[in-house]
Amino acid sequence: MISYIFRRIGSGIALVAAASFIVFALMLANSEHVARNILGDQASVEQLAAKQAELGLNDPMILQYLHWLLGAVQGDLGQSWFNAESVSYLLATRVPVTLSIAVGTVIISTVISVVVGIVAALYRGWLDKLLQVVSVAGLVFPGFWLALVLVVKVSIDWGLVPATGYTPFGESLSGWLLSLTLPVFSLAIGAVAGLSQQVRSATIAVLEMDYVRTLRSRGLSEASVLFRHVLRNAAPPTLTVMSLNFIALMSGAVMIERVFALPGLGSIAVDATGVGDIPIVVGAVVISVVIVVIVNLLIDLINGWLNPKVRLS
Amino acid sequence: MKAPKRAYRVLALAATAAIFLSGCGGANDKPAANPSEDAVLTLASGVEPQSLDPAMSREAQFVQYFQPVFDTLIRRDSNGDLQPMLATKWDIAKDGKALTLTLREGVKFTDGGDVTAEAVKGNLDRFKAAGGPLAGALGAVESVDVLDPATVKLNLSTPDPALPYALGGPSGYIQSPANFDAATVDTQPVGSGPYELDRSATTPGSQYTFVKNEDYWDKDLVKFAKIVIKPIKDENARFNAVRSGQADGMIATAKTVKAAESAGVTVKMVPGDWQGLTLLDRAGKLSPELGKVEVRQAINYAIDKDAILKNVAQGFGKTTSQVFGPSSSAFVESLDGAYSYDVDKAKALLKEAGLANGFTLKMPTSSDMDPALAPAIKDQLAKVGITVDWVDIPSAQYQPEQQSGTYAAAFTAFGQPVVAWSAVNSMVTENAPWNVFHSSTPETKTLIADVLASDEDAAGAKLAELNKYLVDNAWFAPWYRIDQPYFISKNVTVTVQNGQPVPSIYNFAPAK
Amino acid sequence: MTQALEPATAAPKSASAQRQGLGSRIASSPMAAISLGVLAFIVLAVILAPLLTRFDPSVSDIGQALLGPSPEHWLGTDSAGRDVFSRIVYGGRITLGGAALALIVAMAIGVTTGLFAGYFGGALDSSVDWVSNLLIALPNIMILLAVRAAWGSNVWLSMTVFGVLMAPGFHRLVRAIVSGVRNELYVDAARVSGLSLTRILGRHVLVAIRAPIIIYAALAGVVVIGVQSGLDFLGLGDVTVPSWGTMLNEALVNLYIAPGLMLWPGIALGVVNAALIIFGNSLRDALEDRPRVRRRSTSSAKQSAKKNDAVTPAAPEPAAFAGGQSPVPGFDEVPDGSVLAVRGLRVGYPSADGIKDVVNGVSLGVRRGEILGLVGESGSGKTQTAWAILGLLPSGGRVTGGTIEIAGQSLPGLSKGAMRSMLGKKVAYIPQEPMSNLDPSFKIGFQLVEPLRKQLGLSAKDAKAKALAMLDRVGIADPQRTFDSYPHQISGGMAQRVLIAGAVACDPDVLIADEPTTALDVTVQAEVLDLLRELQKEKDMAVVMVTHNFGVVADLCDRVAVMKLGQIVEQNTVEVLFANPQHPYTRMLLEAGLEDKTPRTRLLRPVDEPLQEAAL
Amino acid sequence: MSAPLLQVSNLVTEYPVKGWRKPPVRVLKGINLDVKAGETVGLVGESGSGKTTIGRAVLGLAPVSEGSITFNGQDISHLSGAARRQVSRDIQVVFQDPYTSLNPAMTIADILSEPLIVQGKGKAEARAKVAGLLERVHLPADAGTRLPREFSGGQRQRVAIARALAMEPKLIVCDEPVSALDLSTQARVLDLFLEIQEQTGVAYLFISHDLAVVRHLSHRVCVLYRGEVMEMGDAAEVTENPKNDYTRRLLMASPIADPVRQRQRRQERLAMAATASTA
Repeated sequence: MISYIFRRIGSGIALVAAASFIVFALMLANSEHVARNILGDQASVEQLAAKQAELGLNDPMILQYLHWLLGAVQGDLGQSWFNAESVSYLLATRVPVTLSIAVGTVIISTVISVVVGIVAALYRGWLDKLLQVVSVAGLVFPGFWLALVLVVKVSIDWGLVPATGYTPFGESLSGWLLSLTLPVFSLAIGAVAGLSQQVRSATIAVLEMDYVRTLRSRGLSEASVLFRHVLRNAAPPTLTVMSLNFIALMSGAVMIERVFALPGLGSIAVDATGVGDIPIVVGAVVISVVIVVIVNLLIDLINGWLNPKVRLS
Repeated sequence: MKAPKRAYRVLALAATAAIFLSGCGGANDKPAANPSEDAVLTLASGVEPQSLDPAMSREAQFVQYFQPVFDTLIRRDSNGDLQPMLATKWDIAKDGKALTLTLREGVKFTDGGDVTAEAVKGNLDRFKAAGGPLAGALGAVESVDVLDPATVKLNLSTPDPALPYALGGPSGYIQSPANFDAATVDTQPVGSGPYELDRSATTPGSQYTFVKNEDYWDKDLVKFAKIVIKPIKDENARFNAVRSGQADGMIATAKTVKAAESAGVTVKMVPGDWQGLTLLDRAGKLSPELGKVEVRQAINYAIDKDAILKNVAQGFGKTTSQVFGPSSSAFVESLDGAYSYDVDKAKALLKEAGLANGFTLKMPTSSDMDPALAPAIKDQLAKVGITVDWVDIPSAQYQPEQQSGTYAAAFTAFGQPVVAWSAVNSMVTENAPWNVFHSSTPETKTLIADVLASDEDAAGAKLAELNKYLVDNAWFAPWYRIDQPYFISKNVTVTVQNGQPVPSIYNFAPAK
Repeated sequence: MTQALEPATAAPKSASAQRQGLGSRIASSPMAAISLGVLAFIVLAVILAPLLTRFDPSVSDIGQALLGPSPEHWLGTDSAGRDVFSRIVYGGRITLGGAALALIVAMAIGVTTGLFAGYFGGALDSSVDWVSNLLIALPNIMILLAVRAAWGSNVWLSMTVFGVLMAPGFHRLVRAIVSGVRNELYVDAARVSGLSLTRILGRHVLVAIRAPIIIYAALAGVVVIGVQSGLDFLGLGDVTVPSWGTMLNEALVNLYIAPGLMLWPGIALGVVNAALIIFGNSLRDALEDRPRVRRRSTSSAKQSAKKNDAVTPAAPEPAAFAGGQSPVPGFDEVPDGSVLAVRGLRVGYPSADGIKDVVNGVSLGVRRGEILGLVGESGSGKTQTAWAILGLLPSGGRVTGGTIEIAGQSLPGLSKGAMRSMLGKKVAYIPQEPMSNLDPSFKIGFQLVEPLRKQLGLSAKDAKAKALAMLDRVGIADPQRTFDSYPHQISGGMAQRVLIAGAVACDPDVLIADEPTTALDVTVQAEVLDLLRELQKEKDMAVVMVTHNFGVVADLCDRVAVMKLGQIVEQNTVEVLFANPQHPYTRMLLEAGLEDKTPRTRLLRPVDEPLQEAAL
Repeated sequence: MSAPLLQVSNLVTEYPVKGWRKPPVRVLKGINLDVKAGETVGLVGESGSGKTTIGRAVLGLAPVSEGSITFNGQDISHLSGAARRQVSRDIQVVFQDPYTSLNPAMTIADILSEPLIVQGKGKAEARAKVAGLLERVHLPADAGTRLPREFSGGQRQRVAIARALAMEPKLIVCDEPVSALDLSTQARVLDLFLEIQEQTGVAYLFISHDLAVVRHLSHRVCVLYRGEVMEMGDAAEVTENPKNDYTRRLLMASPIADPVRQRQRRQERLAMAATASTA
């Protein structure tokens, strides 16, 4: 078990190194305007050259990467080129936002999907069809479109929740919840569509298992069969979808972040990629890969716990 | 939408349960007890500062992040006229090669230090040496002398008519010299301004909080207990913030004005950018066709400015053919109409230039441009025989690409500085950053020299002459000056700032 | 953009589910056919754009901006005075073409690597897996933007890159199926036939993954379109080409002066997305929801044919003797004092032509201390009868007639709760295949204790003691160890003992044993039969023993009923029936046995043979 | 006496176990057996005895770790690629599970003609041969146009037999070919095996867990237990008077379809078990 975790962490570190190198190389492929972007349109040619040299952009690519790597292994992700803050600090302010959205979306969509999926699996028939139609509808409307509509109705017309911005958890619990409500909801609708189908399929598959009949033959209540046995066995594939949803949200929520002006990882990464803030981009990639590796490891451990047959030795 | 509103709310409340109850009272329905005592000004900004170090600061929208903390040497009032601030008096030497500032006495930095001539010199020297975005603003300053604790003298290598105005902006921000070498110089600014940055309530990229400086020397400039600035890049999100009462002010575009008015948001207008094409390669280095004055004039005639003004700028603006604004001394009213939409004339001019069959012009475009602009320009230039080849540039690279010498012409939007020289220095002089191909003619050289040699009054005439020359020779193809909208909520009042797209901090006041 | 795709969602349960041509499967699902038709129509319209539109999508006339729909501009004009209809049609070329490109790239890479990694496994598999983990972990949007920053805005380039980023999805899907198919016997058969590797991969393996790939591609298409138009919408695409995303971006800029611009590109995206999703879902449903012939693992193949009647009946094995002979008198006798009495039982399943009965008026009865054998071949309805007695018919199936009485309690019409309280206590069940009848996720002890607490109301401690005692009683050497084991940690014979312990734990009056020894080795079978005999004596239970094995009947049963096509054709005591079978079917079954036959001689008269089986 | 058609000598098969330095699992522990031309050798044993592995090793589907397999004088233990494909002309297989041994997506005709085409027969020739094959296994000629799912288990097994016959092999490995079939169907398929052997003189390596089936079909029988040969000899001898304890246990454990004799057998078995446990 311990050695398995260590092996996974080792492989995760290799992933981070490879990912950071790929992104570094991509970003350096067009770094000619970085100095101009930093100094603005009024800067002189000399100023630009000085800046270029200062950032080390004249060094060979591999040297720049190694320089970054040297810092990174010591826990120093460097300094943003476009912001006076350290990369670690900037990302540290962003990660809670993105995690709040991603975790919130995953939780909400999972709760809804489990209910919807199980109801559909149990009752089939027209109810099943209806739920399928609803879940298809959830995918038809892009999340950002939904968000645009929701913000006008719910925030502006009805004034129920804030229209923009993020309130940190530490500042106000209710503020935090309120600021997440709409973004999470607009993301969750799309996620529910896919996930509820998954739960439905998995539940149907488990319900058809022989052992379910045998458990029922022992007089177990339907609730016990469903919530203890069926759910647990249907969980692993569902968890995998959840983790993929989560991974997608690490940078994929950027449109929603834009609509709600949420200072998340996605929007800082998009902005940084645009202007060429390499330390931020690479840092953001490192953070999200690390989170992905951790999430995958957790999911695998949970799956192992749920399914003793694949339990890792 | 009116009748069922209540029903919606009830339904929504019932459906969304208790968590909303605690947070329901927004900023909008809470009347401020005593506006001047604990009023909060919340601004939604379209930009985010890279650093709070004055040496790294920029003009325009960025000033709102610096003005709370830093006093400038000279203050630009809302008309753009210069008023005393840290400097009570400024004198320009007869030959224009020196500027002497007399400093206000008894002003203290928030860290307790005094604002002295030494401190001012330190700031000016540092600003020039740091190589920040606007280091060029002090390009003419050769050295700074401290004449006495309250007097500094700036020695110039060449006259700089824009210098006093510049000292009302970033190059005039004075921070505490104790902060020069601090590790936190970028993040924890220390000045003598009306507010101080509250770092604990500040998150880069999301919120900057400034609290009142209790000991500020000019109580009239401190109208709020707190100023919060939120960088929100997306205009819709900014608009939503203002509409829902989460922000009191925002920069906007013409296309949102109607919606703002119907949402009960106050719309203010200030003369803004001139927009149009900059014919960068008037020397014909990259595109020989643009080297011909007839071609550049043809481009000026070919664009239906009224149609674009109406559709893109929603009619908020005025068509023009010159790059200088009405408040600058170079402005010549008659030049606004120098080129009117005339396809035949444009065709004739092209024929004259030997380009009856037209030519192809490669220009950059990006998503920052209004989506209607590129097709409209392509369409209108096509009508006179010029084929536009648009190259999509990621928006962050758009401006650097324009300045990189890859394109002979580009769509541009430039501010119209109150001081004409600033525009000249930015676009016309041989090494101006926006004179990408370093175009220069004997006429421009002479006129520029004349401007610098003249005193303030005479310079105006020379600048107008230069303006006329640029229009006649079609260095640019301006279409119109826009009116820049700024939205404010009911909680505040504001006076727009001439020559600046967003109002200065001093211009805001709590609504009575 | 935030949709993640999981191969498992799209993949059918097994490759062997694919027993039908792809085309016919699509045709058989109206939803799939309609959505495919809509997609084809849109693709055709987009390809034929120049014929359908009168305007160049990028030629503008700013004087004609934001016009409403008119005979000239069917959908009006946009903010630059361009014709919205032609932009929609031409925009489809970019949006759909880009999506198609990404999918093709993703498929080309993912299917190839999945095919080889799945087939060969080993180091190739693990290295490809590492790369695919890398691609999954990379934040897609950032990579696309970095590529755009590095090489400029180009929808084809970015969609190619996105295709690479999406390849792991296809890789995993294909790999999972192929590594399953690799072990399919027909692939082994192909290898033995001397087929080359490429031929095996191309003809046998690829065919199995075709439908899942199409389903996955349809859903992946939605994601690609979402990402592409999302990026365009944010202004992160190429603004010089018309796409539905750039149209949305334009609409966003003009949100407050011309909100209607959102409409058409929104509808176009919605229709395509809906068509893709519905196509994918209905194709998947067509794969999953068909009456399924269960897939068997190699080890459990022995009982596979018998299992056929455990499922909604497929075509039953044609009886060797044509029906028509009436049942032997006494076939429907229910002995007096039967603790289980079934009279005229009918079980039906919905089919295309209404309810189809698979059990057709079965009557039987068992007294306390008696064992009734219920014998028949696959499709005879014996298992359906057993399940009907337990009230545990699979979904769709129901009792359509007749009565069931257990210990004086009449079952059909009993409430669910009352039925549940009967189960385990009055009537219990021993299933056929031990391994698949234990929940793999729970320890054996838990699975025994749970019903004891529920049905007997025992405390946790008492229930555990009782469970351990039961394990000991069924002959398990180390009860505590088995109690603490997971099902996969014990042997099949042991698992069957556990299931027997579970069934008799609450001292039921009636025990329904559905082929309890079929999956076991013959030596284990003998032991389990011994155990059943002892327990039956000890607890004085009435037992219904469902089996196809006359040897088992002879060993264990007091009476025997022979079932054929949902009916009992003959019923008698074992001694009489074996000595003097009356019904031709019974005789045929006994004759087909190998006992007392001269080795290496024909078992059946050859004359009538081809005729019967040829009747497909 | 002529050399046997198939000679398995000291066959050992091991599978690697996942994990660092774990010893491999030894599934076959030195198997010796032979099959003569035209002969049926029955392999009987319970699950885990290794009987299927022997068949797969002969077919080249399982690794030969030690020992050798000789066919027709040629060592085929480690053939691969083209050489193996050459041998496949002579060694064919009928698998256990009629539901998964036929590719569900191919028509019967395609399934049957595929190996022929691979071996270089023309399309028309292959098609013609398919009709003959179907006839030989007593399936109607129009069966070729259908898909496997349209057939019952017994019919599919006939198709599988036809496929094996297509190559006119000298040896067919029959891996539990009737264990998934109903009793009556099993009887017909067993008859078919016999009939084909009479007609073609093919040899069978017949693998089954059912002693009765093996006895009925085989000339000689080989009893396996945990990867080792317990007993090998004449079919009647081994199945009626087993010398080996395990074989005897196996024999006694399988119930007879006759209540009276089965009661006897049960008594004997219980008595035997009692002596075994006291011994």
